[in-house]
Amino acid sequence: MRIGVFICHCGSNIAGTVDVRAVAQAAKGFADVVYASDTMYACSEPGQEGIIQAVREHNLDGVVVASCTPRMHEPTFRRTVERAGLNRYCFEMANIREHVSWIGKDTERNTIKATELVRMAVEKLRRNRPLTPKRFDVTKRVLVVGGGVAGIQAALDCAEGGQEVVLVEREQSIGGKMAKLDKTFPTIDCSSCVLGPKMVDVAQHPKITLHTMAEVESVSGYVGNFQVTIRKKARFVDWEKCTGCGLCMEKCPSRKAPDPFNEYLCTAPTINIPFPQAIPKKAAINPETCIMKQKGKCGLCAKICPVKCIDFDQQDELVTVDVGAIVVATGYDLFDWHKYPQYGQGRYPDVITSLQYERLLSASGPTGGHIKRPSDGKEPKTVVFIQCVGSRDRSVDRPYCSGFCCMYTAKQAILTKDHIPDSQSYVFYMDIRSPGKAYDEFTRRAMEEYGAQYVRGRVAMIYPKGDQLIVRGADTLAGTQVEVAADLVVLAVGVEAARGAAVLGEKLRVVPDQYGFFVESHPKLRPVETNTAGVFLAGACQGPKDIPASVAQGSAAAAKVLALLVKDQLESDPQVSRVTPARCVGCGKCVQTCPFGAIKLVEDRFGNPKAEVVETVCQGCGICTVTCPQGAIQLEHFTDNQILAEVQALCPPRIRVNYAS
Amino acid sequence: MPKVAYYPGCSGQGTSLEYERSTRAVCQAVGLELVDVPDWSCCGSSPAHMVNHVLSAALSARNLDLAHSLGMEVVATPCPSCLTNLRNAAVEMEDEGFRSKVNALLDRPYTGAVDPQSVLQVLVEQVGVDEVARRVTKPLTGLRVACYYGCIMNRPPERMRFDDHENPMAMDRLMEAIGLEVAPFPLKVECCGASFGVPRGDIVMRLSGKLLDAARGLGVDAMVTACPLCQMNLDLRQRQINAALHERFRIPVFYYTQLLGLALDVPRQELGLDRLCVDPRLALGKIKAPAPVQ
Amino acid sequence: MSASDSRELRIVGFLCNWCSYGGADTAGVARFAQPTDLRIIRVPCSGRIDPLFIVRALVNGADGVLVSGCHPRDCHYAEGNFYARRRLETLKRFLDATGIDPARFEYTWVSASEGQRWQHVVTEFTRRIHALGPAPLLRHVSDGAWFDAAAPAAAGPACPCHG
Amino acid sequence: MRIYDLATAEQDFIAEVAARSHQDVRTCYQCGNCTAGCPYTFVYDYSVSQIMRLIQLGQQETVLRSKSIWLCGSCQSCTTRCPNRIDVAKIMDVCRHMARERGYATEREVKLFADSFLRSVERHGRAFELGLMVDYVLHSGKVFTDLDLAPTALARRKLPFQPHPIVGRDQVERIFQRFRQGGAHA
Amino acid sequence: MVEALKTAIAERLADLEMVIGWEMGFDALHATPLFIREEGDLHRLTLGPLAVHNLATYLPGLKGKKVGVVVKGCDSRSVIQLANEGLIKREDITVFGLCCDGVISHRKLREALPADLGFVEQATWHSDRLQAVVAGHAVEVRLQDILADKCISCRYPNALAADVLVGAARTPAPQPVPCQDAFDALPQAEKLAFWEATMARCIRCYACRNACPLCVCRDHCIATTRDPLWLGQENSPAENFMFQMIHVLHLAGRCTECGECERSCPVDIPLLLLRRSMNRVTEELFDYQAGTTPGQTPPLLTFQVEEARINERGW
Repeated sequence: MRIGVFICHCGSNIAGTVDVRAVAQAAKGFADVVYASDTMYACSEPGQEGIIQAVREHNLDGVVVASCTPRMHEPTFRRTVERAGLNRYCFEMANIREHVSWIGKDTERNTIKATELVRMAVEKLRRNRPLTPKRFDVTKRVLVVGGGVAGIQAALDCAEGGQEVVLVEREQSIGGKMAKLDKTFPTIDCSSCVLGPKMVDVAQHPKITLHTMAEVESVSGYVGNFQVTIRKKARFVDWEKCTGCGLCMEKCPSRKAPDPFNEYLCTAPTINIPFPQAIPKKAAINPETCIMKQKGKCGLCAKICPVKCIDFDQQDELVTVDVGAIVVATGYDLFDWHKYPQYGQGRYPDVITSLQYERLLSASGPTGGHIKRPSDGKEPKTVVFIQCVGSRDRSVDRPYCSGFCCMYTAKQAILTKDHIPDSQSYVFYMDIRSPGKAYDEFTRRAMEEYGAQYVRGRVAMIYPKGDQLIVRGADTLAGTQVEVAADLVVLAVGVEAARGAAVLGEKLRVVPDQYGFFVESHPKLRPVETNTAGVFLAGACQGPKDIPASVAQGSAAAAKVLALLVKDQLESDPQVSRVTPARCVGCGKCVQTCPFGAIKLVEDRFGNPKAEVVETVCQGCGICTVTCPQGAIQLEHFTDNQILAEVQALCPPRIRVNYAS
Repeated sequence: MPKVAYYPGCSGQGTSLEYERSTRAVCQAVGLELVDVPDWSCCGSSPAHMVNHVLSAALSARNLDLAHSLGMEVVATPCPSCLTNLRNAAVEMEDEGFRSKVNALLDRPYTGAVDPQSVLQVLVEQVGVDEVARRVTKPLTGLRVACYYGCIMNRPPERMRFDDHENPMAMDRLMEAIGLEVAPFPLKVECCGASFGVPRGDIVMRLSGKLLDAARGLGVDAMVTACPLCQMNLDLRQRQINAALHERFRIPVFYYTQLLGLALDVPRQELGLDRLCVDPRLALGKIKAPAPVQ
Repeated sequence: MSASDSRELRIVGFLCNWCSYGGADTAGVARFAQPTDLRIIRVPCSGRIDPLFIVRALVNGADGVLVSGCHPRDCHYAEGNFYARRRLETLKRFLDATGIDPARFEYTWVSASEGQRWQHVVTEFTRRIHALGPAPLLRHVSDGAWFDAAAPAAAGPACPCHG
Repeated sequence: MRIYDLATAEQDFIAEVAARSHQDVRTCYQCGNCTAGCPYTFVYDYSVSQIMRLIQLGQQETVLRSKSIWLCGSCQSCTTRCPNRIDVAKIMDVCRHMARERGYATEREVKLFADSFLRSVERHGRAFELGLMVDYVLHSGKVFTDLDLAPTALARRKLPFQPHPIVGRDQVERIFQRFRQGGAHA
Repeated sequence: MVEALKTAIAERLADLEMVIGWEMGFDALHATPLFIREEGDLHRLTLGPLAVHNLATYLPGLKGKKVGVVVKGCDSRSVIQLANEGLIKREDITVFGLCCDGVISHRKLREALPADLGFVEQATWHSDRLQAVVAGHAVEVRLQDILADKCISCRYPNALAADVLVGAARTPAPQPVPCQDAFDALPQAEKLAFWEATMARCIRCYACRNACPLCVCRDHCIATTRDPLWLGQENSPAENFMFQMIHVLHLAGRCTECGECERSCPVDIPLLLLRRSMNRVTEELFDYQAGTTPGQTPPLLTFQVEEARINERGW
């Protein structure tokens, strides 16, 4: 082989603590290396041109670049060597930035380490084989999981882009958290007026198939060819027939069903449509509180239903769809504030969450848009808002900022004044985080125009006195303790990963971070991609996000999907397993362990069983390679010989006698 | 029959003698054997840990060592201040470096791992509320009380590992078990002013005054405590508080063991009800069962 | 830290591409200082790690071998780390019979977001290996002989009589 | 008001507080939760969060001269509720130790009461309440302390006239002796 | 016992291409495999303490043919394991199982005799005693003194999953193996020194591999291939040791402890020390003994999401 080695300075990122020239000089002495140099920015246009030129001038057939992590620029340099006329797999990278220059300051040691990593890459490259990808057909359909505003946006954009969309929502209606909000910041426009038309578009779009009260049961396959099974939960109403007239709701005698849409502030009829703008506007029965389901008699809804759509025997239904791409938009949940015992843990009915307060503010809410406190229905005159409940708090394992609580608290303080002009709001905050267009101005208005009293400090305890709640906090700007007697306390609870996200993540092979939010492929450059090809993220499932950011991400994910599905065929990664039939004894161990069913046993012309890899199904994990004792199945680009070469490069066998023999 | 080592604490020899004696009587009545730590000495209380943590731990460790020599795994004390000191010493001495510094002050190094607990914890966890209820012969119905736990019995929670640290319920449950009506006292763990009574009486006036005020707001007949210092601040100093705040509080402050003793019908002389400064007879008169009025 | 005060020892890491290699990158991006002894070999999945790679490294004189993959249930390939866990645990417990100190080999799980954890793992493992000191070595073949034999094998198609 | 020159932050002081309390004072982000819960704030000259801030700024003199560190009742409410899991009460304790060692005693009576208490323990092995009150009155000169309580307390036999000396009195005494000889530095 | 076996084989021989058993070998102290193709071969069949070979070793090579095989308890586990791994078809095999009292170790026998085995002039078994004349000396050796190590620790004296079981079932009475205990007691560094010294005498003849019933790679054993190239050909302790690591790790969760590797080693390397150590690990981790349960999946070819016996390694 004729190998060229290029050591990147990365400005001073690498050159600052690695003697890159010395590394290049040492590389010249490595086996098969005929050219080595250092370059300021290997990934830049001149850097890449330099590589191409060197390939041509020195007739290179393999290239090693020592620079940043291959997770960043391996695809870049593979394209570079391809442009230079080489097979893109005749290329290796040594990570001398993230793994060397950025984690140690000792130049001498770093230089030795970088040199060894280059030697390792060269030894691996010497055993590389040119690889050619296979092509396969793409299923032109996309699955969107989650029907909140991000999922709705992604679904609509994909459908407008001409792709078929299957939208799956766990709740009875799409709309997500946004549907529960009264108004939105910083414009104070009506949330359902903004979202409602989009929800209707989803229902009416010919390219969108909507499944609500449904969850993803299982996922198999790979980019371009996923098979998804969806569980549609029994709703005990035939939605083909239901017209959403609501007659059943009026007559249902069991009216104590929990009402999650109203954040459990009130109860709902057992057969229910969660809110007037629900999409689909269809009724469903809660079997837990249904007299018919529990005691076997009643059936009043069935009797009065004008279209006879009640079906008490309905079962869960499994639907299977083939899709080429998946958008995950499962949103978030609220922090469970009961982890703060000092806020009463539910003993005080007038301590509520911000989302409950939204329902009190909303005209479609349980109080018809009049602020009435839960304990006695009185209109509160003094309302205390406490921010950062479950945000920026290590003691409850939520050290991150939830991002939008400052804004919605300001909005709620404004709306409180709007609803009750003689009220006074107090907002306990730690810092006001309002970086966004017209955001900070909005919080200023809450203070200046609407007279909300902002107090910088946390609240240590809430306790009842008479029919009020004493809120004891700090005003660190005044440098002391403050107390205020409140009629209502609203906790600006933080954001956490949606319950169930972990289970879905396992099914989709999308990794959650330590707090349960899904990890994007690259924090800056691939914000909506995941490390599983064909699976994209939108909205707060990736981290706390407000509405504009969620919508933007929904559109971004849709753009990625459309760019993928516009192709009729995709190339499969050729870094897959390959069988040497002569070495295979047909024991089937590889077949047994392959998680993807990518290996099958076929008979050779003598009738002997032999393993065979389905290249488009193989994901390249290499479990099979380790399973096969005779090494008959090898993962291309990570063969035994390549990894052994790296081991030997790092640990050259040394002669040393330790024991008298 | 459960059995623990017992550390009475200095105040039990003086200001809170009635707490100490009623504790012994109640434990005997519910079948909890207390084995006295022989020749125990002062744990150092707050003054010691205000001076130095090693000194404080050493004063406690001498007693832990004596309890260890009894072969006991748990040493129980009625006093939260003693509990805090003993427990801090026990936990911090898990660190080898700290342990050796402490042992350097002692005649005999402490090598045991005795777990200090409050008598309240032992009663709730080893005897059980149900068992206490089962043994009640004279339920105290008709009396409404507020249970006040004091600031350090459950805090910090990582250290004390007993009951809820903002809304403890152990005493509430015991008092309910003997027939009392227990009001939801919101300031269960607020500080009463601790040992500032002597050097800075004004602090105790204000803090204990707040507690009495909250209790009065709930319309209770009496307060119940588990701490000698709290009891002294609320009871003995109630007159001082009234004077300082221009108030007219008249709320008797019982040790929970005194009320347990009444319900379990232990001999009256063990309960020392006559040692309370705010006269409890009016409150006790409300008890509907044959009233144990003196 | 103490590990960098003495001379470097040879520590080989096998990291899965999706989680732990990413975690090491994250640690680098965050500039979490680490001892320099470790050299990382990137593999797609901890399920690709043949326990014999680890033995090969140890027999060749590595002073320590560290394997890290995705947390159980988080494997990019769904099951790779489950197989790896069985293989690696078996090796770790078996090592004692070979006379190689099992403490010289460790495996753990680090996700792509756990840069701090990776720093901790590297620092602690390096500290452990330095506490153990250089590994005793078996007598070995001469340097270079292996490469001379290996390179031609990879260059062309394999010999027909040996498949 | 006092103006602090940020450059004069005493790093040694910050380090000493951190080392003696085993707490990382840098993790305090001044949310004020300690102050919010502290029942003693009304007698403080600096609130707890301000003490924490002054430690972060290395203002040794201000911290150790403050009244607050002497008036902390160690009620643990700050420690219990700190979102950053800082044992604030322990830091207050450590500041008190340092103030005592350096001869500051801004709240003289608080210090004297502690001294009287410990003298009593050293002498008898246990705290002898009447004796320590007498000792405190003698040292502080505050003759009228709690005199109004005496009739009630004495009538209810709350203050025995005799101490309860223990057999191992000398063992306790030796703990104090070794401590004074510098047997423990923590 | 041997007569009953002969009858059983005779009954089934017509349906089988061959039955593999033992016959007396080149001298009175060695048996050798016997391939019975017709009834006329049957009179040569022998059993007893000299029938040391694990005849299951031949089975993978005869895959696809209907054959019978005579197995001791230990050998029967190899048959089960091979079938569990799909390396033979169980339905093709007729298993003639024995209830076994143990076989001899030729190494121990050699050590018990005053001269090398070549000087044996005469040898006869009297129940559990061997009387022999060696280089003119008459000697008597008790079977229990020259019993193979694997027989000392044997947990399965009666053949498992046999189609025909010959003899009365023996009660297992496993005893600790002294040399294993001695090895286990060595400090770690001495274990390494022990292997270095031991591996120095390995001549890399691969007899251990060839004799192993579960080493089915044969020509493709990665110890002798260039792609993949795992092993240098130099005969050094390190490379020899590496070869044994390949062997033992490839047998992890598979080895049935038949002892053929150790028996066949011309330089007496105590390979069972490694095998037993590995089997102990797989048993304690997975509650698994290779070749004892037909249909069982070997532990390294499967997993549990929550492993009952593996603690997650926290840092």
